Amino acid sequence: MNQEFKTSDEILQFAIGREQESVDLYTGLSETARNPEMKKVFAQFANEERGHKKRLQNIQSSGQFKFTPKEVQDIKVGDYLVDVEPHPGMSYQEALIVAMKKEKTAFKLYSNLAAKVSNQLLRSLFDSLAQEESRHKLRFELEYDEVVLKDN
Amino acid sequence: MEKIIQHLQGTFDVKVVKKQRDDLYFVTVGKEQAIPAVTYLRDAEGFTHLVMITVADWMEKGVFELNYIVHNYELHADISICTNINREEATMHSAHHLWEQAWTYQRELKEMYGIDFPGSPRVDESFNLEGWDNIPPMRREFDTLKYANETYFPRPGRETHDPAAYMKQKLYPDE
Amino acid sequence: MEDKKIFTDPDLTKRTVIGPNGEDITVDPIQDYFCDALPKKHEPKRAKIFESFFNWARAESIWVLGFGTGCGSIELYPLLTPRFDAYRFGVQMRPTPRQANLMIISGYLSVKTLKRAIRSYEQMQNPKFVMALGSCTINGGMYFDSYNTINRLDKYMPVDVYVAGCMPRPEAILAGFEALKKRIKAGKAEGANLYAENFETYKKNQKKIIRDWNMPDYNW
Amino acid sequence: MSNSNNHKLLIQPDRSSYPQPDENGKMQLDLDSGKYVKVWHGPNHPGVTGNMSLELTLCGDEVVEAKTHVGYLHRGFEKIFERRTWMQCFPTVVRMCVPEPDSNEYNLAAAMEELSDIEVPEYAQWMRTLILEMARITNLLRLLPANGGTMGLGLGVQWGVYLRDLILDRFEELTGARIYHMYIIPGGVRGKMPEGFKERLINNLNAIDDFLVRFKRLVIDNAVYKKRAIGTGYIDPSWVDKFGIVGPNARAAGYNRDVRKDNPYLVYDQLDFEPYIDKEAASDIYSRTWVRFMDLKYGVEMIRQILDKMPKDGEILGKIPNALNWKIPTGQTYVRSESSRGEYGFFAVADGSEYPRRINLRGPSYTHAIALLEKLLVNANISDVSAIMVSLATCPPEIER
Amino acid sequence: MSAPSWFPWLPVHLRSNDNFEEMSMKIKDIITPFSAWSNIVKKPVTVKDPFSERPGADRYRGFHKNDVEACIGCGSCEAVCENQAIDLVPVDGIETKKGDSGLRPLVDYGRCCWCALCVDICTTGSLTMSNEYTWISDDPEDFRFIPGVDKKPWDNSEKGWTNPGYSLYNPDRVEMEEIEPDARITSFIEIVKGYSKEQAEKEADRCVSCGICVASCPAHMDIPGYIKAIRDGDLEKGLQLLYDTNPLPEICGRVCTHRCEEVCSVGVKGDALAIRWLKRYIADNVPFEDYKRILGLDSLPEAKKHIAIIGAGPSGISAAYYLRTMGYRVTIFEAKEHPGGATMYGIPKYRLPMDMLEKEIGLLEEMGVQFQFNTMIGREVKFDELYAAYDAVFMGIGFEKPYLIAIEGEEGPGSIQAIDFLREVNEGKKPELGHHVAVIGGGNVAMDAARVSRRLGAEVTVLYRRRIVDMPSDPEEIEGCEQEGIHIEPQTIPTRIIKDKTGKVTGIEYLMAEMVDDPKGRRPKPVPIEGSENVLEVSTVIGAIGQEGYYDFLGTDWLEKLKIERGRVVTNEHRQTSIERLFAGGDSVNKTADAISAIADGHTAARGIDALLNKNN
Repeated sequence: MNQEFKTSDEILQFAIGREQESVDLYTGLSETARNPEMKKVFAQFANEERGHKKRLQNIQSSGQFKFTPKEVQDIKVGDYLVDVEPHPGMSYQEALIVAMKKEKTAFKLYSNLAAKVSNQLLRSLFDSLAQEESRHKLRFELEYDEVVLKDN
Repeated sequence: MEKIIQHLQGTFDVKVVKKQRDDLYFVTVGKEQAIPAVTYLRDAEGFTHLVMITVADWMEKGVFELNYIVHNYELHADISICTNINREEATMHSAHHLWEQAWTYQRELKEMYGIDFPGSPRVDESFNLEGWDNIPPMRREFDTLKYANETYFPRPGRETHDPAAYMKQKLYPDE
Repeated sequence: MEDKKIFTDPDLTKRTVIGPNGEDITVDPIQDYFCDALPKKHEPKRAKIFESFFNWARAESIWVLGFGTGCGSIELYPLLTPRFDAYRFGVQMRPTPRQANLMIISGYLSVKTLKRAIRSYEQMQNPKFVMALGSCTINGGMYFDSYNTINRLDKYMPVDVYVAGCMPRPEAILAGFEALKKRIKAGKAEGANLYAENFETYKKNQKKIIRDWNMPDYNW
Repeated sequence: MSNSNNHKLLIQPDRSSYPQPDENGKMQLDLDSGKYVKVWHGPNHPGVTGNMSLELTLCGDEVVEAKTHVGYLHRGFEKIFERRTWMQCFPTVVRMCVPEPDSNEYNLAAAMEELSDIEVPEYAQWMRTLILEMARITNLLRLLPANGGTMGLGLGVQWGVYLRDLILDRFEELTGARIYHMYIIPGGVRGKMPEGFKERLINNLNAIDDFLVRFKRLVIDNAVYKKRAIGTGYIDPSWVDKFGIVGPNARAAGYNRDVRKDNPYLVYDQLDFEPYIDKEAASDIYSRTWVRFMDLKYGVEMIRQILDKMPKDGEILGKIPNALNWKIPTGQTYVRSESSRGEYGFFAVADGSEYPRRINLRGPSYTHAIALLEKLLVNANISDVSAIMVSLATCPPEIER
Repeated sequence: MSAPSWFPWLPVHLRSNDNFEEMSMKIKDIITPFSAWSNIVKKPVTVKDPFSERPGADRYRGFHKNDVEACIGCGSCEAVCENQAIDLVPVDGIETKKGDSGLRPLVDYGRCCWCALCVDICTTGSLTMSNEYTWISDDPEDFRFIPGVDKKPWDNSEKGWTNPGYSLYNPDRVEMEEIEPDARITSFIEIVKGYSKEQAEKEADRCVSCGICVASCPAHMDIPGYIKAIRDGDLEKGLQLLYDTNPLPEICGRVCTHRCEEVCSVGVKGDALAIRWLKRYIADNVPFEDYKRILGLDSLPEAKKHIAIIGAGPSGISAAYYLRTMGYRVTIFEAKEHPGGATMYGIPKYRLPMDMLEKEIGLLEEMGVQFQFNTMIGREVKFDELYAAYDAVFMGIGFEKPYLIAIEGEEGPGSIQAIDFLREVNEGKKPELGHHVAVIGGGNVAMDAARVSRRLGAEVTVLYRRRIVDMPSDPEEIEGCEQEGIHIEPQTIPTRIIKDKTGKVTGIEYLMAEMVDDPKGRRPKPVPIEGSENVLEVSTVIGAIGQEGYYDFLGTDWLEKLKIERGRVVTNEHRQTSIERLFAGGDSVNKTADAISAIADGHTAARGIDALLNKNN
């Protein structure tokens, strides 16, 4: 992803594209999943991503956004887990791992883009997106810690 | 003391001898034998001091267990002559001729338990209760709490909760 | 009822006598001994200023009837000795109800004592007060389930002051006297009038438990 | 010798016109003849040791017949005991006799410990003996001057009750309450001796010692007291067994009746003391006052002895089962202790449940106040009636419980 | 010397000489009483101001004080009071929760005799007495108050009767002898030997029968009832009380997580009652032949309707027992060949011996419950046939599928899952462990795995991500582990399982962690510290981090209808699932995931089924 970004509009457009990508990914997974409960779980992930997309869209339309640099807790649950490639018979644990990994990659992407770009406005935009992604990752990690690692 | 107990067993048909302490024996004899046994102890064995005449109400067995406790000041020991008398028509021979204070005990037992001691002086006079119209109060079938709640007015406004039942009603009412 | 027989003189029985102008007069000598009239309410009729002065005088000289009805009366001994000295508060023990204006019910009240207590209370003169010591007078205390002691004193005689304690200490009784004084000075200590007003309820409650009532309804 | 001529009045009244008892001692009185006056030496009378009334039939100023009426303080203790578990009886039993509550506590504790064989630790036994002795001198401090009080000499009572109050302060410090200490719990006692308690108690004992000296001068050597006390209320020594007289009244009649010596309990066998016996068995009010005086004197020395001999520290409560569900196996026993008025016994019956089947108190006044007093008052002067009653130290709550 | 007769004031009848000496009226006797006048010079002893100068002694038993926070409303003060002066009343602002009945004592000073037995018996030491003694009022209704709630002037006086050194009940627990730690490691015999008759009665005597434990027991057993039955020596009544709410007292007597002992009021100051061991004492000491007579199982009403139960775990057995007593015909379908579910295959034999299982489950066979072993739903029998053929179905399948540790190198021979490991051991096999085993996880399953592998001769280390205090397993289990030489490494996060070329596990790499508290206030979360790697040489890794449900056997169309949320079946208060005639219970439904909650679910479901079927016809 070495495409240079000049305007904030481009960046937002790119982010919305990525959100739409993950929405399609989850909706696909929810159709193929054999276990009905997993269907519901993926459907819920999907419309969570839609929420993110909608938020980016109204940032784009209103043109202004506020960015408060709040340090988001990172409990690094997902860092050492083995990657899982999505397959229809996934269990809830695997679904959470997939979601965590995806959010982590998105976070890494935005943070090194923010480092590369020079314009101050654009960097703060990228940082806010990165922060947004890390908050999603935290939500999945907390869920994993609560449900899967109950006894550990 | 064992010698005295043997004498007692020899002269009267002693049913049960229970040694509570080495200076306290409970000797159960028949109803007719009680007063003669006490007289024998007083005159022949030196048990000159009548400690008390008292009663234990065994409602389940339907008997009053009458106890004459006598004390010997030389041996510093007590013997209690116990005898079971029927609860319904409770009468007992009077012992007022043995000791001067015996009639007081018998008067109280008549009022409190309804045991009649024919011939005992002033046995029918009221001892503790004035104008009592109920059954003798110390009998076990007399329920003192019920009587107190009916006769004297307990102050209203008191109700308690059992912790277990209250927690059930609060935390898991329908289970 | 055999006690009554001993008291009465042979010639005390009711009899009818022919009067001077020929009509019959029934003579009941017993009336000479007992008066059956019921107590009346005596409203304080003096002017306010005088009345408060009288109340002050009554409050400062409380004469207690020396009748220890219950176990609390053993704590009245120290009040008479120099150590707690109730005399400096104007409190003094009097042997007869005629000269007393405060009756201390010092704990539980058995039926037999209640009869004597009622009689003594009724013989006391009008501004009379009652102090109840201990928990037995409030709700039966330790003998709430006994067949011979009353549970609530206010059912049998009007009570002015309650002192808590299972046997209140001498200092608590002295504090009780202070509280009684305040109540008298405030003019609220109208126990006698209260007794006269609902005389029937008091008498009904008393007669419910004192069955051999061989004295007049109100002992003047 | 009959009681009347013993009353050494210089001029004996002419008794010929007075009714004489018939051959078996019964008085034949014709009450309707108007020669007699019936007087109630009633429950409300300063000269009475508690609520007990005497129905006196007087001929002139001499009592011809006396009947004791009790029941004014009857609370039905033995009935409410049957509704309380064994441990719940412990606070109830202390209310039985007001002037000396601790004998009740000890008797109940001893009965329960004997029936369910619990061993009381050494320190607790010493503390119990100390409490019983302190209770004895508390009651004697009220009773001894009362003898003078009934003859109008109230000053002794003022001194006595003041000193009694000092001892009550010590009780309050040690046990947490003034009169009803509830300290001797079945199984042991409820607290250790607070520091500084021993010194304060010894000061009080010294105060009592010089009270004794002053009291002897005030009452015992008092001419008026001697004149009235000597000779009145004479108990014939032969009556002691017939009426079951115990305690100081029997010791005044020359008999050695003291449970602490006869059947020693607690740690009395480790204490050396000698109960005072009136050798020439004068056995009248004066001699009984003497016996009580010496009791008080020896009582004070006994407490000093206990304070020296008792162990400094130790366990206060033995192994007792859970107080809420303490079941005592079936059995019955009679335990006794020496209260200031004589042998004070408990007859306790247990039927294996949590509730006592029967607890019956044998108080010394049961015989003194009714059978003995009614016999003593015959031919006594009306002014001596309350003196005789107080000299017998009757305490009505023991009689009717 | 005698007074001369000319004394003018001597009364006439005393004048004649002869009687005067007898009267010993000496001059000294007339003078000495005047010595009392010497008191005039003495200082008066009057107490100047009796109202403030004489406070109660340090130990004085005055008016009550109560520390309302410490008080748990257990009511033992009300039980000991002989005047019934104390009532337990609800207080607004104090809500009822587990371990606190929410009631507070109201003291009626129209009854109290200030004996302080309530202070001595108070299990939490919250009720004390101040040394205040003056309370005067002209209204008798005043003399009732809730100490600590109604503000009173003596609320903060320090002096007064506080809880003295002794206590009216025995706070220490009766010692239960167990096998020595070093003897335990060599065998699988049961560690806890059980109470003798005299020990049990002594322990049962400590109970103050307050009943606070009943609410925190998931099955709400009548614990004070059967402890009283032990005290009275009436074990038959005790057994009836047990079976009213719990058909597996032997199992619960050994492996229950005894939440009741955590809230036992005696345990606040002393040791809690050994409720679990007392329950076991009853079940051990009633001869099995009399069970049917005592529980009235001989004449059961027959064959109204027919119920199917999937899974013979504790919830299935409990549902079967109660349905059978209600008169239904019950068939249990069990996938494995022995009944018992997690209690059979999950719990090792040194905690729960085999004969206890057979004894209890054997009772069900005698009651006429048919068992069909080795019949897994979805394999031998289809769920839709079952649902159609039976009037109602109860599903108690528990959590079969273990969560993977999901770290690198987890697959392959060296690392196994704790549930499979424990099942093999219980089936009698002896899996090869090597010299050192690492167990990942901190729950009861992890503890069992560790202690079983210890018994198979291996060195054991337990790696747990959080602190020891967060470990969900029983404190006794952790203590048992330490006694048996198993050391526990808290705050360690496994990152990689190291294998040699042949694929054999040689070690496990883990990071240390530091605790970070959770924004929503839940348990603090361990966060790995970068660079704090260290390695532990182990021959086997056993994963025991948790299990999840496995419902695929129902088939997709039933799964559509069944509402599942985060791995657990959603049920209403009758344990009825979203499918009308299907009830569910046990680990797959409740959060607490232990035997007693499973039994409680079975009982609730049985009542739910009964209500449903009666409502229908």
